[in-house]
Amino acid sequence: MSEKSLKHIIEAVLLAAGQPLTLDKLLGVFDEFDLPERDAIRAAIAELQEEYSERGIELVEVGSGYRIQVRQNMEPWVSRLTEERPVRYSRALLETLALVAYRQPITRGEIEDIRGVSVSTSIMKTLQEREWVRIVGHRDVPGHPAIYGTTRQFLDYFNLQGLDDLPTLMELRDIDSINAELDLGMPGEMGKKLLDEDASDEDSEEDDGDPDDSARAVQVPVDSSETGGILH
Amino acid sequence: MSEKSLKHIIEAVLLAAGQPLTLDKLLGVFDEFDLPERDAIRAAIAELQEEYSERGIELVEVGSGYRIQVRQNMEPWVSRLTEERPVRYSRALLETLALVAYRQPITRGEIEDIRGVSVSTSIMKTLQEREWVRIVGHRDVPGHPAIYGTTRQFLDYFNLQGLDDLPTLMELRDIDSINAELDLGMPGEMGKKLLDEDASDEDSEEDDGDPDDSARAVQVPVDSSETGGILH
Amino acid sequence: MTDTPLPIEAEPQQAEMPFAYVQGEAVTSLPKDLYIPPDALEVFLEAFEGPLDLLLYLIRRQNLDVLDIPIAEITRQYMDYIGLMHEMRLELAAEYLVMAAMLAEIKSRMLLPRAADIEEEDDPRAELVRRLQEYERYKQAAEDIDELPRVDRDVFPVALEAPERQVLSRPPEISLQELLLAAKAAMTRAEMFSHHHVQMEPLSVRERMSIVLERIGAGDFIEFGRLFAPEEGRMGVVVSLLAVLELIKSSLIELVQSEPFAPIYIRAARATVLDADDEAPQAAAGGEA
Repeated sequence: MSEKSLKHIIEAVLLAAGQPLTLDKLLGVFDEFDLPERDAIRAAIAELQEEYSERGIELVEVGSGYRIQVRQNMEPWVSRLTEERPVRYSRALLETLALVAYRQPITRGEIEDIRGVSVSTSIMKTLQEREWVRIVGHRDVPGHPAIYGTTRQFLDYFNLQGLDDLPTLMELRDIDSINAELDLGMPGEMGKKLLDEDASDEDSEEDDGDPDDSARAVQVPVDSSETGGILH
Repeated sequence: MSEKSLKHIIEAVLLAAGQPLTLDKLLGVFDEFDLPERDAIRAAIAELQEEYSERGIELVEVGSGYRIQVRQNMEPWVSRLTEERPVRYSRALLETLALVAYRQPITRGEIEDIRGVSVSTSIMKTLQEREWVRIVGHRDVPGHPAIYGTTRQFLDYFNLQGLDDLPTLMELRDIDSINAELDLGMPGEMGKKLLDEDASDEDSEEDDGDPDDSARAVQVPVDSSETGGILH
Repeated sequence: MTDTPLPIEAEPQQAEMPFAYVQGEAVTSLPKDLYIPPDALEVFLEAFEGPLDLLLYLIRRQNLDVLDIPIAEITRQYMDYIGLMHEMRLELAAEYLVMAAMLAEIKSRMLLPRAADIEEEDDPRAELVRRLQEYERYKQAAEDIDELPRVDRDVFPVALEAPERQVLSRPPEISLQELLLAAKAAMTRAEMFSHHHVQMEPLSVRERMSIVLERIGAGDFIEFGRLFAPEEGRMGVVVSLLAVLELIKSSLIELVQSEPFAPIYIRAARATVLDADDEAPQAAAGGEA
């Protein structure tokens, strides 16, 4: 099989599939007597990605495989195709989803503890109906509450390859750190800094690129020596 | 708007649409203050058609407009994409096959006598189409019923040298569970091994890497990584 | 600590969340002595995802650091809202009252004089701060997730028309284990029918029976001796012989010998020849009981 047609087969199959395809699935479309190497498929994918780089489409890898999609920058034109506005999700739903995504496996009770309010049954139902969240087990405590986790569909929908791709969580700071700074006689300056920072609305970008952060338990207090850095 | 991006917009919109689009519909996706000429759209379409000529997709005009579709010559690969998951054989079929194997040459009536229920014509047909069972003769009684036996293909499929490799009926009756990892070709030892295997650990050895065996197993293993990757 | 909240414009973060719009005007702070239409307050309350969210709002509105909350002041503001909600007879989620109690408790603990030598003592606000921060990070994460390029809003997966697909269906697979379990089940059941004498001949005989039957299937005579393959050895010969005997017993084959010591031929019993390629009669006689 020529390399050229390999690339075109993969392109055609991905375009026809209507869903992400794994490397194995892609291998599966070839005749068993004419099976390409996995590396050849990877190379063809890379070539297609290169070809698309100038265009309105892209070949991306998401949770459940490779998919060809129309780029975000084409949204203005594509959205005019249909009258329907994309669905907006409530803050309650998004916060619940965020907790399942970052803290899975997690029970509804644990979500409620963090959010400080009860989570409605309809939200859990919607998340499961959308197949973003599913029950991955039950906790072995009285009542056997369901434990939730996210699905591949969740990753696919939000264009993520894995949970590692989720935006980094804000860091937690320890209350002692601020006391320490106060003792150092820096409160005035710090207060001013905070004012500046809030005004420019930068507080959320604690992107220190620590990939482990999302995995690390929330309770882990941030080393106070880091705190100064966070305040910029 | 550069011609290049016009072409890419039209490509993206056609790809995203999921249905044929008329020239008017295509015009409709542009901002009214940045409306391209109809001829420019036609030119862009022609250009795309030219670009696709070497590839597995094509831009065609159908009754209700323009559409990008996968070419006919991609059919073999696209078809393999939708290969149906094999269904399972019924218990009735398995028992019928087992009886033909153990009691051949055997008529359908005799199978029915042993099973205590009738054997459908379709089961016998399926087994013959699969080339596991064939008619080896006819009994000299009223109605001249066909007599069935197993085939060479049957032995090959189950990786047996001969029927002797199967456990004897006596051994069969004695064992509580039969392990998948039969040490074929050594019936005596196998019987012993089977006896040793308790029903409880029947699963434990299912996947220890015999490629033939796993390919053959009926239960397609459930993708356990479906979770979408719980945070590690 | 100042009582006057900063104008909302100074805080883009909160701009999307004014209390309410009353007759076209954004209400950004609750005027203390002013009558507020109940629906406006309801709208305001609906903008919050619970007490933590409300507290965060109060803190952020004044550009305060979560780590250094002026508990007395925040508590007072929080209580004002709670009081208003009460006045409006709004259904107040229990969580708001629980938070009010917590704030009151922290406040009272802060008021207690602290001895210098127990400086180590935990800040009474620590737990609240921890919860506020924890909540805030997921509130932020929810906003971040909302910003991710999303299918059908930002990116659009492509699914093209493809050539008519032949539905290829692979035949099901069976494992030997399954076959054996089925055999066992069938046999076990058969034993419940006492009139069934399940014989225990070696399987090789049964297999050979099928092979012999098939070899003579065409209706020809076959010389008896040709059924035996010397290379199979003594066991093979015995198996073949047993198979032939068993077939004769079942009237499936006939032995023919023209004269004593002449070669013995075997052939299928007569009916076998007649119906060799005709399945129809069996289907009828198959006995769909």
